[in-house]
Amino acid sequence: MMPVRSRRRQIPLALVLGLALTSLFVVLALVSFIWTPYDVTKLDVANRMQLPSAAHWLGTDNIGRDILAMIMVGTRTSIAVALVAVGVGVGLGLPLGLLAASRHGSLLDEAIMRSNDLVFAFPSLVIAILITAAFGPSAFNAILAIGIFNIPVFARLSRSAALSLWQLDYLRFAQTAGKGVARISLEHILPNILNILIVQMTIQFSLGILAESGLSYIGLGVQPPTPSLGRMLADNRTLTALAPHLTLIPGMAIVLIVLGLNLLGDGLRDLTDPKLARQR
Amino acid sequence: MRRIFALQFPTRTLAASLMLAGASLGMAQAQTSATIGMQLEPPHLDPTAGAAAAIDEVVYANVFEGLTRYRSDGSVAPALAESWDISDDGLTYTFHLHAGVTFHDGSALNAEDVKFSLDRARAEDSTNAQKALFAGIEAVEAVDDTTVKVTLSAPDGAFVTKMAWGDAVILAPESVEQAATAPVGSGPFKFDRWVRGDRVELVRNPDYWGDAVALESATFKFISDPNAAFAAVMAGDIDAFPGYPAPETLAAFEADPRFDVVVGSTEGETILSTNNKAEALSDVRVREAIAHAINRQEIIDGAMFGFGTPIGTHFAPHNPDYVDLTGQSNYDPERSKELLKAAGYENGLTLTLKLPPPSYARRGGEIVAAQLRAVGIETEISNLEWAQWLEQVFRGKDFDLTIVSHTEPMDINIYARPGYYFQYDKAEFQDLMKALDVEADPAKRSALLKQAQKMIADDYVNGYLFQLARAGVVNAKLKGLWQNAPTQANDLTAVHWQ
Amino acid sequence: MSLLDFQGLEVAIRGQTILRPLNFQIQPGEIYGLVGESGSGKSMTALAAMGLLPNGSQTRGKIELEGQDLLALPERRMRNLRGKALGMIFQEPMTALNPVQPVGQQVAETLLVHGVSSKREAMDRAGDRLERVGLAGDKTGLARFPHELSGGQRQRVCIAMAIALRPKLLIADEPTTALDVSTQAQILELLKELVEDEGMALMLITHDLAVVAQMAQRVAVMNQGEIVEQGRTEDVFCQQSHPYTRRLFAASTHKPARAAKVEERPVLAVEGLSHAYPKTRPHPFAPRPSFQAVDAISFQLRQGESLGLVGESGCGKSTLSRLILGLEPRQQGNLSLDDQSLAPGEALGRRLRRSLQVVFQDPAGSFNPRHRVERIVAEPFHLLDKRPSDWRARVEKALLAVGLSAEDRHKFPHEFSGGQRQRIAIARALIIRPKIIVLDEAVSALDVSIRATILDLLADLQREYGLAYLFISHDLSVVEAIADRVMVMRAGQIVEHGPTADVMGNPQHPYTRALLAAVPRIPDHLRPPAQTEQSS
Amino acid sequence: MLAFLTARLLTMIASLLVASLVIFIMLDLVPGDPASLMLGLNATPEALAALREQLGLDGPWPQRYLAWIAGLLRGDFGLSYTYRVPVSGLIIERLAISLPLALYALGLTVVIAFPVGMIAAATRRSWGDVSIMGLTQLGIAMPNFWFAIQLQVLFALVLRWLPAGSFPGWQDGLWPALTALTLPAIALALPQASILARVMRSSVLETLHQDYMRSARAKGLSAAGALVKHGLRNALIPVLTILGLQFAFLLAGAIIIENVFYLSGLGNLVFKAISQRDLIVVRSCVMVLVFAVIAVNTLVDLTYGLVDPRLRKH
Repeated sequence: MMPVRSRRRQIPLALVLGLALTSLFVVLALVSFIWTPYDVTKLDVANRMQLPSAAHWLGTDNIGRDILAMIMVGTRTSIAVALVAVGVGVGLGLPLGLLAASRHGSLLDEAIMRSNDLVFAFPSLVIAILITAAFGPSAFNAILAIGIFNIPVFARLSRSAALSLWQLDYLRFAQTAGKGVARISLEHILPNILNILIVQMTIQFSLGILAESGLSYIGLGVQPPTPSLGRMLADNRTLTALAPHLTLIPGMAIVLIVLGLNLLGDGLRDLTDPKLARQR
Repeated sequence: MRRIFALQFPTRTLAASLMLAGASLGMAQAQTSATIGMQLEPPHLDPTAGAAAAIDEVVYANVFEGLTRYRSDGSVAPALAESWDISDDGLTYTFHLHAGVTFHDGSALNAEDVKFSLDRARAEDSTNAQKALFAGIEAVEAVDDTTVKVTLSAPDGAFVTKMAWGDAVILAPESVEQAATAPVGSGPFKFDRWVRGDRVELVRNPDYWGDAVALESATFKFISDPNAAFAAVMAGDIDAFPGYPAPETLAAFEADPRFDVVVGSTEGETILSTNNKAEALSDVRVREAIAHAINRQEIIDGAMFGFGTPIGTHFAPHNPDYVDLTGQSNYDPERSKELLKAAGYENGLTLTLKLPPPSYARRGGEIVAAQLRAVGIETEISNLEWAQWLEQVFRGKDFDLTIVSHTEPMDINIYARPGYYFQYDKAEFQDLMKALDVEADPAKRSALLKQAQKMIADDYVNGYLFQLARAGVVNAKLKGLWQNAPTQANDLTAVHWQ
Repeated sequence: MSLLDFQGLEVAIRGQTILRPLNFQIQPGEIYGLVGESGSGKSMTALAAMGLLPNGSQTRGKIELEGQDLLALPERRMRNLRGKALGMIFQEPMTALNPVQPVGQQVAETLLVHGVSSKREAMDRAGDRLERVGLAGDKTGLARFPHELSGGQRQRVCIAMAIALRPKLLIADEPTTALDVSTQAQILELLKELVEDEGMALMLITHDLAVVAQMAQRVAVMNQGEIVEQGRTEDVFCQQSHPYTRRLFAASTHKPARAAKVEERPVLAVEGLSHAYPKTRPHPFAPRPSFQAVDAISFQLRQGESLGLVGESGCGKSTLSRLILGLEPRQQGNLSLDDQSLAPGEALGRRLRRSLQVVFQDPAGSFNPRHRVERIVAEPFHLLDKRPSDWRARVEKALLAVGLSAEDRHKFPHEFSGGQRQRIAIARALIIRPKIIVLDEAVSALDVSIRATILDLLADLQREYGLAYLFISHDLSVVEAIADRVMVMRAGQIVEHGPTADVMGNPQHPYTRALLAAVPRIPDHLRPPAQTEQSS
Repeated sequence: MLAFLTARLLTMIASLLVASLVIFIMLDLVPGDPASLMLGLNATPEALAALREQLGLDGPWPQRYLAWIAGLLRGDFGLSYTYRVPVSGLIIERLAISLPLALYALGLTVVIAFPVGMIAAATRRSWGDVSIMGLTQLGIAMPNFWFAIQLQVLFALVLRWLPAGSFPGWQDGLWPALTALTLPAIALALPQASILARVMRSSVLETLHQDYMRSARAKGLSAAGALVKHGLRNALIPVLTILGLQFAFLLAGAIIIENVFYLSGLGNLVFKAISQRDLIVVRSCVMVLVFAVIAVNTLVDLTYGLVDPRLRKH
């Protein structure tokens, strides 16, 4: 005899954990607008590389800045960069994908998809380095470099999702009701692909945070004095063996944010797509 | 919070295990070769066709030799030229070369090669990065195989020193084409191979004309990432890292008996370069305000972890003619604020601060920015690569402030060039330098140099931060490397294992 | 002793009862029909016998195979019986085969799993079995992949797989539902032959009474997890002692009472309509070949009339419907709608579209799941210049007209059953009072009892509003029930066209004749006297 | 099949042409003069002009583009501005490190991801599955360079099991070369393996629900037998796509990892070349990387044909 399972729809554990972690960091980032334990630009060379203490909860970095304050503001920076980069990807990729799907099989569709493939074929990190080499390292260029590679992701995703919807009868009906392609895309397709878009957005968002940290690590991301989690790693990387907390703390912060977002994405997918939830 | 204290343990265990491992590592070492770490890889190996310090750091005194050479204390000694005579009017230098010197390919090095090298460097289409060194030469004549006569257009007290530069080494006309990729020189080491991006290998030149060297072979290994440099030295992959890029980790090496930490001076005056033609900065009060806003010791501690000597003018402190002017621009934020107020900037001032890649600039820049902010000057920092820095700052003069180390020796004369990137244009100073150029009397030269130092300090041309220290980590058993860096070189001629 | 004996079988999945105590026996060599509508539990019964119930199922009672209780067997021993003593084939031949393995191997695997022969021998026997089910059993036949076969051929492979070891019982779960009628007839014939030749028993699960009538010696009627009636086929069919059985019978032979007035004036006329699809090039520089999906079709649809269009899958009927609906630009041929003629390529304007609406097959895919019924039904108002101010009242009225309540307009489509959803679709098509409704397989996905009510509704609406229907279906019996005239389509062409009674009663074209012959019917001797009267 | 091959090949060539144009134009827009970088702070304008001419930096761009393409077709990638040696030699030298590293990491990825993904799928919703999936989430969330530094400190500096970096070359034998690449390969592979294991798991789960799995069970196969004999090959199709993308990523994306372990791979070459404005090297390297990605994608497409007979026809 097999055990009987309850039929109650469970809220995925991943969702709860992901939401908790994500909101923790979002709150940290938001609080940093009005309060940080210390001014992030305040140096205190005499008290540098301190271990966590009552005065500095997470210690101080190699030029004596408060690590907690830097984590708070750095989280804010990382989130902002990743958010805008995802925005760029969705803002351009989604319309392109919808357009391609609505003209499925046309030359336009082909052109959009081929250019997507082409962007995918370029090594993203190299292009990011080139962009910053051309225009100088800055938050804006980091966003640009990360955002460009988000465009084909969303274009492809929204195209394939929209294509499968275009097979459905209610879209055919909308056409017989005299509605144009643009209107159908907005009224019928967009709301129905929103859930997978949101899931992909959380994934790209977390990838954006990782990418920003990577770019900042090689000095091409957000510029000082604005703290970013990646630059904290870069600034203190030589001290990994000597004062491990200097890189462990920002490193763990990145891991936790990305983990939170990935879990959130997974949880959302399970919640919005019961078919997948059963399999997972 | 408790948890994070536990993170400290790896540090202690690390130090302990490193000590244990040290002994066995020393045993395994092949005692006739040495691996020297360098942060930057040379783009090519022809010192007469490029400015990159890394070229000289590999080939100077090892592969290539000039008529004269620097010694580690900064003095100039004979090299290929055994001796030289100077005519009374100071215009004609007659160099007497060592007899029997051969290039690595076996061909003889004679006066014709010297003439060729000097003529090539000063030719119209020369790509020599320091062409100015040769500007004063009017003619070069090979008198016989071992005698070269150089005629100058005007007396030049520093001519023998100029010939000691890496840019003035002697090459043979038949091998000059390959100097960039497979250099053929006359030095104690022969070029063996270059694994690009990784290392250059040299082997002993058995036919060397001078004193034989102890090392049979030497490898220069290029590691740009400071963290990787740390790991490589710690792991014993590198025997010596003379220009060690991570001063913050030197404490760990000092505590470890396997290593010696060598701190010497360099010719690198690290300055907060100021665009003297920029709107606000053309006002000497603003420049003085900046000077007083800077806490040099904090920068040295914060950016260089204590390695560096404060300077108050553009001159190396180890030079006998150095004048300590640091007191004139002491840390005095209150004075800064007054000066700014007087200049009309009591409500603040925003300046750009463009930083090239080295850590003294990047880290120092953050600290300088914080110090300036404390007196009411906001800075917009942008980190630039060297290429961008050259484009925007050096050539484009599109900057307010930048931090850079001027590593050429005795380069105070750059203040006499009105078109130089910091755009200091003062006739008196230019006259001073002209006088210096033609002055051969050491006492008078010294007086002129001191006057020049004071003049630029009085004008607060740039913010003078510190003399770049040359901190190196060396295997405790490896001896004979230079402590100081009067010129950019890793002279291996005296290096040996204990 | 019976071959398979269900003794009080009960199944619950995650606490929900699926099967109530079932008791029935299958004798060796007989064909036993299990008939019922969707959700009646007939597939679960089969899976229970195979020991393949989904995870989380609880069983009670016994299923004895020659006296051995299958439910009590450990999985290892059960595995030995599957494929060897019990074979099973499923409804979807398109997906029931591994797409990446040649069919020969898949058949041979049944033999190999049970270790009854070497690899070589297994392939030989797989060839024999494939030949036995009517497929080439030679080397090329064995090496073919499922995608190279038609649906009917794939079902034959499935059968070959199931009978490779000559099981004592073959369970066939809706084996022909996904197939065209002519293929269905062949597969049923094959199954019948196999039972006779191999001496095995067949448990035939189907929703189609006519199929059972033709095939089974004994039959059980299932409803909501229960067997409501069982016995010899003649007894069950003729006596119909249980009310559910009677309802099922009535529905499956139901003909709606139709009394619409057919006017002479055509509301839709099609003249020489043709359409070709491009195919992929055989090589990059070759000219692009094309496939003629619709080939010079002409017909007229008059006001108040029901015109049936029948054809098997791939005959071009859905392309035709797309062309008429303006979902695909017309390449050739004129379309005139409401006395206005449109040249090829000319699009239907909003005004013309008002007279033409559509109801599709899939009740699940017909609605935007995020819209409420109110918004769904109101969508065709887009064709008017402005949404009428009393649009809510009109939506309510349309819902009432199709037998739903006014309150239903606040619900979402997933809150309705399949039949109710089809009513919503009809309400939506009705709302702007079109002249024509295209019913594209509109009742094909529905159970017979629901289908009957929808057909009645359609007939009522036609009478009330004077609608013209273009009724597209693969199912001859449905078309027969509702259409005044019928067109038979094959390979893009109309092969026969005429009044329904003429075409059905006296088919001229050989294809029509073959088609009619293949449709399973309940023989007259299996009909109760009362029912014969009722249907005439 | 032949038609399919030629079509794929033509698409590939067209993509490469477009890519080359994009690369060329993009790099032409990058400011920074290699000549002035090489000659430094005190260079005279004449010296700069002389060097610029020597390097072939003058002339209209279409002419330079065509010259470049013509060179590429002949296998002549030009001379590096800074190193003054043929670019092709530089790239080949670097590929001798990057390619083995990428393959090593890819091998590790597969070796870890396949069994882990399958075990997780087979035991889905068990504690084993949940913890495996949790770990893969962690693996994905870690910045790989940060992870690399931790690995380096632990295994090279503290435990001294493996070298901290550098690559001795292949001439000293396989073993030293492999040990040198082990830490970087692990650092590269772990996040990728985490991704692949998740794909593997969901792909296997997807096939578990297919009708043919039920058919297989009805034949008498056990659940595990059906999974291995029928599920795996079908599950492999999405996995292959990801694997192709990952190989391309590993080849080009190792820049930061190469920095940490001071390996002079292809990424390192590009990175340095960009900062030195050795654009001829950058151009060719990017072209090689794009070629690799497109070639791998084409290869993956062709492999589909092997795995999935449905695609063989077209």
